[in-house]
Amino acid sequence: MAEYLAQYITPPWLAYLLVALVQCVLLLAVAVVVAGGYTWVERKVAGRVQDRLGPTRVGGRFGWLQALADGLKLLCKEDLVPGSADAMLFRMAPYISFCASFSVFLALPFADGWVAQRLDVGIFFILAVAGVEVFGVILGGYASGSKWSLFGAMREAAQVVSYEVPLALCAVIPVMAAGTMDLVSIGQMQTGWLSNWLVFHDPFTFVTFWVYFTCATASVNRAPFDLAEAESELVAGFLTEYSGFRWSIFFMAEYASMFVVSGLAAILFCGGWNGPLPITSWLGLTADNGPILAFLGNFLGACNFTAKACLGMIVMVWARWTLPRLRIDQVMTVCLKYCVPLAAAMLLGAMLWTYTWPNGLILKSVRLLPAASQTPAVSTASAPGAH
Amino acid sequence: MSLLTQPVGVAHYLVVGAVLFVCGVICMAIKRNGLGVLMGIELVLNGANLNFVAFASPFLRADGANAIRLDGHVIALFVIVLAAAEAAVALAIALNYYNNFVTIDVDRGDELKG
Amino acid sequence: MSPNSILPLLLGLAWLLPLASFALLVLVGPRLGKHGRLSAHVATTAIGAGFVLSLVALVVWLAQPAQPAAQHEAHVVHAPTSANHTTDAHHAPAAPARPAISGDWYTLARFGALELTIGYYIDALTVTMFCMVTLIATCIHVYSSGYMHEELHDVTDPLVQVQGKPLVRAGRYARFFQYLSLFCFSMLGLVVAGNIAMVFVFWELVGICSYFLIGFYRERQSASNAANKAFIVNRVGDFGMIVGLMVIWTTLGTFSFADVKDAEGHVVRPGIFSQVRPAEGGHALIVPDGMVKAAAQDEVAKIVRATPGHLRAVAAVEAEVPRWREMGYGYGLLMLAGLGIFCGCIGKSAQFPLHVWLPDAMEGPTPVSALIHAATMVAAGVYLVGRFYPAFAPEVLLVIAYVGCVTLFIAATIAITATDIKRVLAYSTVSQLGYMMLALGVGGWVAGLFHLLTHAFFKALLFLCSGSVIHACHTNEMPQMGGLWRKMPWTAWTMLAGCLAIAGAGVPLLIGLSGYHSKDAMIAQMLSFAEHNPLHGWLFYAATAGAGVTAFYMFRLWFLTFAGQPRDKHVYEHAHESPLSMYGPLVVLAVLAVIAGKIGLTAMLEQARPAGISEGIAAGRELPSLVIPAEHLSHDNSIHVPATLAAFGVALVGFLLATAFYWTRRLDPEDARRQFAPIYGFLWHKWWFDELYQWLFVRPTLWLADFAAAIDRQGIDWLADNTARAAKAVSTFDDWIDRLLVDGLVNSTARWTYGLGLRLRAMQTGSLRQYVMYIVVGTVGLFVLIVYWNLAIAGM
Amino acid sequence: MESIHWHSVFFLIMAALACLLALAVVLTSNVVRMAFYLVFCLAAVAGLFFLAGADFVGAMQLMIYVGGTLVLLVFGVMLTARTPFVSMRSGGGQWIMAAILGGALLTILLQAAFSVKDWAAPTDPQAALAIQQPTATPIGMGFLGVRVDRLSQPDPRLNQGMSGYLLPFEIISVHLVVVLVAAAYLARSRRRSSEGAPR
Repeated sequence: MAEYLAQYITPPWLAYLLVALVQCVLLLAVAVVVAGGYTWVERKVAGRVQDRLGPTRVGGRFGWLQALADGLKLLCKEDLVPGSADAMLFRMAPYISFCASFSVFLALPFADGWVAQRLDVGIFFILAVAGVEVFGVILGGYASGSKWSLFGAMREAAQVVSYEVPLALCAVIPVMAAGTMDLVSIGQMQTGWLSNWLVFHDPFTFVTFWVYFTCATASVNRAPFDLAEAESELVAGFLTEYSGFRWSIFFMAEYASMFVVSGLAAILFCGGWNGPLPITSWLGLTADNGPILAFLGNFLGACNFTAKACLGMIVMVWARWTLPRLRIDQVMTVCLKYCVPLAAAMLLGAMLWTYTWPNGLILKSVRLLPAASQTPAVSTASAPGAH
Repeated sequence: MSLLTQPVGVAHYLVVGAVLFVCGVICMAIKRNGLGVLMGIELVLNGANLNFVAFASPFLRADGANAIRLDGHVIALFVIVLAAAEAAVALAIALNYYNNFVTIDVDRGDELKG
Repeated sequence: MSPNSILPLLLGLAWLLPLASFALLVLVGPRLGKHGRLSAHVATTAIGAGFVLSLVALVVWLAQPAQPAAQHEAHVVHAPTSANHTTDAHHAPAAPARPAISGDWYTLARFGALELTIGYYIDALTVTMFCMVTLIATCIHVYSSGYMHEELHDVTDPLVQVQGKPLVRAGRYARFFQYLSLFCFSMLGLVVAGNIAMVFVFWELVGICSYFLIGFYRERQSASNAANKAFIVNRVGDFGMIVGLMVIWTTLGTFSFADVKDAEGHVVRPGIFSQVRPAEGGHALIVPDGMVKAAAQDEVAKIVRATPGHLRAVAAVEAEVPRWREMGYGYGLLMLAGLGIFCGCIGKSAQFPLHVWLPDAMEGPTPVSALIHAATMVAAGVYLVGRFYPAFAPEVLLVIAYVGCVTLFIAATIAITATDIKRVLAYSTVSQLGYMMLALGVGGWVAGLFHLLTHAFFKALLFLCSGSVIHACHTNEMPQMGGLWRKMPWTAWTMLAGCLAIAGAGVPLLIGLSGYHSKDAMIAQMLSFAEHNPLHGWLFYAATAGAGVTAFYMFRLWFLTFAGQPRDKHVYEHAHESPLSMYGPLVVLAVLAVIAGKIGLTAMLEQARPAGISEGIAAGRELPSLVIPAEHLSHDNSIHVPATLAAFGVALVGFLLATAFYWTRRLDPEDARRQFAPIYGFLWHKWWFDELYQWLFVRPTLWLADFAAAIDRQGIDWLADNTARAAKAVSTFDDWIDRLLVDGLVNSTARWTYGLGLRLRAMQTGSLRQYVMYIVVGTVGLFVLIVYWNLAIAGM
Repeated sequence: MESIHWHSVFFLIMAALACLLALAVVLTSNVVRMAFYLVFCLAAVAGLFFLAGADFVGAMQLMIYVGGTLVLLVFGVMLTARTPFVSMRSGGGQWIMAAILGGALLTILLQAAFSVKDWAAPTDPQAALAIQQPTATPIGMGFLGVRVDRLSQPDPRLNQGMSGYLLPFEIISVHLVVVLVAAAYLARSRRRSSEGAPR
């Protein structure tokens, strides 16, 4: 798109800048909307799970505008900094978290080519940057000068550093099956039927998917792994001293992270923007039929992807209101005694499987579309979003 | 400023690496906090890593064919990994130190001085 | 088991039991019972068991079946010609010829051909001696357990003054029995020994034991002097014995008495006896090949030089040996060997001129005197002469006879004047030993050893009786005694039996006490010898006269001690009969002293008679006229009857004189003493022997020692001192160099290193951050150095 | 007017960030802030890696350093700080000494950096803008023992050494395992042994 604009706008860097700004705003919007929407979704789901209604007043019968009202309320709150806090770090911490979460969106493809910056090591980048988020949490907890915060931060540090290991191991398995770390390529590989999804690539990836989702839940501090903000023990953990806008930024970061890990699960295991059925190819919405149709196809794909990610988030919410919180030692036990060995075993198994049947056992034979056999690397040059 | 219009070379990266390195050394030399010393070490390692990566790039130098290419990357990777291991061990040592001295001040650890 | 295997076992056990007792007493003696009282039981049990074992051995010996005459017994006298000996043979079991049992228990060491072994040589003589020694030793042990009871507690010795007060010392009861056990072990070892080297070893052990026992009261100057005297005088004799041993070893190549045989019975190496009296020559005395070759070594060298080839030279030499023997080569060596061995016997048996130690040895406790001077130690000399008899040349035998004769006369005369009761007995012993030597020297092998045995019994008896008297009177001096028979009848009557025995009392030609039989046999042999060698006839007369003197002094002793009126009331009042443990052995020994002549000892000894001497000994080379008659010739009535009558008569005269002097007091001893004052003085001073030796040997020796000491101090010490001083000076200089230069160098290096280390130590501040600084400084310095180095290279 | 060289611009931004944050690490005495500055310094260095075409290394830097190592460090800071925001100040003399030495070292390094002419800049101004080649796959192949980037080695003698990094990779893997086990052992609680009586 930037190259396209550069033909009309001088100097060319202005075009690049413009494009970058547009993409940033779009992504920011996604992140904020996702966060806002999900505060409402979470309340509604919680209400249903607990056999009550949830928000009903603001914005009509379903309380549509509850999230907006919450946001306004938070913006209006006084920005407090405790006297014993390290003021600079205290103020910086939420932004670090949010920056990290937001930066992840840079490499997250929403559809074929719909990605702010396509990276050769996309999955790797996402995992790396997502790991930085925890740094904000820790700093915030530490800088608050409160023991509840400090405890929460320490729990966060221990938990996240531990869960990064199985998470990365689980991410490696589909990467190995796909043969690339480029998320766009991975998504393209799963074009077609449901059977092309990597979660059905072999038994090991199937198991890995569940392990991945567990670890992802833990790494974004969602219940039942939300030890860092365990309100029944630590008041609110690292969030104790935060209020108003900074508090909401932490929350946005958390919801963004949830979206990212769910989206990552969708891309790595569940076909990304490719549906269970090859609807776009049935409708002819492919790059072969011109940019407009391709754009429409991609739009459908983006919706598909968002839906999958949201489904993942809803599952997380569901789990939160269903399962009791674990103790910290149980959290670590789940990670070190179950997830890590399981992930390692799956890695080994997937490796052997791939080594034994490099072209897949049965799934390849039932592929319906010749386009699916296209090598991923070729399509990178002409991404549909580039016109 | 010519730098805004001229391409940068290995030397520029080396300058940054040198600054990081020297900062790390000074950090090691004057921080009394043991973890500060560790951070100085990380800085030193990063300065060195920067040099490796710079030497690896064939586009940053006049004689691109002489770039060490992937070797630099691999060595940088090794350094990063070993730095992580070193950090783990150093942290363990620091914790033991703290258990024994009830402080992390490295100046207190001079019981074996001559 | 055959006697050949069981006899060594029995006798070896009997021999080693006292050693076990000794070892036990050495280790735990003083702790056995209160003050070591049980040590007496231990020692007595050991020697008593030895006696039982010896008796068993005797039974085994007598019961063994007759064997075909072997190398050793060529001629056995079965039919004594005299009536006396017919009766003897009646009592004695008719024992056929039996060879000696010889062998080795243990080989100590082997140096080339020299083999030192613990061996045994068992014949009838050995067995008899074992019985005799163990019996007497048992009696003496029992006796000692009573006699030495003073040693059970602290002893006050009035004879030793320490700072004006009598010495008080701890009792040595256990130690006494420990010595006794060792002594018995030594004596039995000597008797059982199978080779001359082992004999020598135990010979010396006996000597050292006698040294210990004579010096038992070592705090007394006289006792320690006597012990030293006994030991040193014995050394003189032993020197001769060593010479004899060297001659035997170098010429015969063996120490063993009997042939050394291998398992099949083949002779591996001929013993001394079979070399000197080979069986193929009818056991006639010949000079062994070894001695001939040794004496003719110049001739041998000539032949060897002239004959090429080792084997041929050996054959040539062997061929020449008979001719050389005819020429007389080697006879001197044979005589030298015999004289050497006899020298040892002179020392041990206190023969003239080495008799001086024995009377002084009376300083020891009386049981010791009995044991040493009656039964065992002095008997060892006679025993060795008897044992080594086959190897003595006739000339040597003549020397033995003369020495014995002189000894018996001198000792008998000295005994007349002695007043110390034990000294009288001591000289009597010397005299009797002279008798035995004389008898052996004139060919009376059985007679001499027979007298050895009987004398052992009655002399032990006499000594123990005297000990009993001394125990009762606390004095040795006979003039202070008298009339004691009323106070101590057991002692008196047993001692009378001993006196009668030694004097040779009996019914002439019919029966008598033990001394009568043995002395009778000896005198008869002397008469026989005198008839064959008129030149040496005075030996017989001296001996006969000696018999009279013997009777005189023995009864003088008895009368002075027991008969008449008490001369010292104080002594008499305190006298008392000894306990049963003391007079019990007296009775046993008295019985033996009475009957020992008739219990078959001669028959027993006849079994052991060395081969080749029963028919007399042929004349030697140096004294061709000398004839040593066969012993059985003396049993002929023509010799036996006159000898018996002469001896008995002379003894009777002696007895009557003693009676007249000391009992009936018809003659006044004082009168006689005045009348024969010079002779009395001469005898009283023991023929001036001690003084003579003092002048002849002791003084020059001391003078020589002083001279040597002076040379040592003036010359050698000066030399040594100055050498040492010079060495010290050199070493001082060395030390100075060492300290100044070497140590200085080392020390300064060390100090420098140490100082440097001290200074460098400050560098290790323990401050981590400072080390970082050092690293940076080092890096910068290195860089600068390299830059300048490059510049320098570029500049060049 | 020469066109702006965007690579240089981003380099300058990142380099300035890195240097300033490194200086901030040195100058601040609050250890938590040090960690904070260090994170961004290292992130800036990761950006420099991206700029130098080492995107895999850059991602690695972010993931391991920023996400792992520094979290560990902050963890350590939390465990060892007796009071919040602990600071241990060093004496002025030490600062001066360190500054002098650091200056000397920096001088040497800068002198070395500019001592080679070929290192100064590429001759072609557009060279740095060339399409970045992917590095993840070649690095992976290198770890497995195949040097795909050196298949056409101009010097045949060097071909023999082109066996890749399989062995170092394995060694470092094992090394990591050992180090982690050892670190866990070192840092473990000693409470059990101090209680005395076993079981």
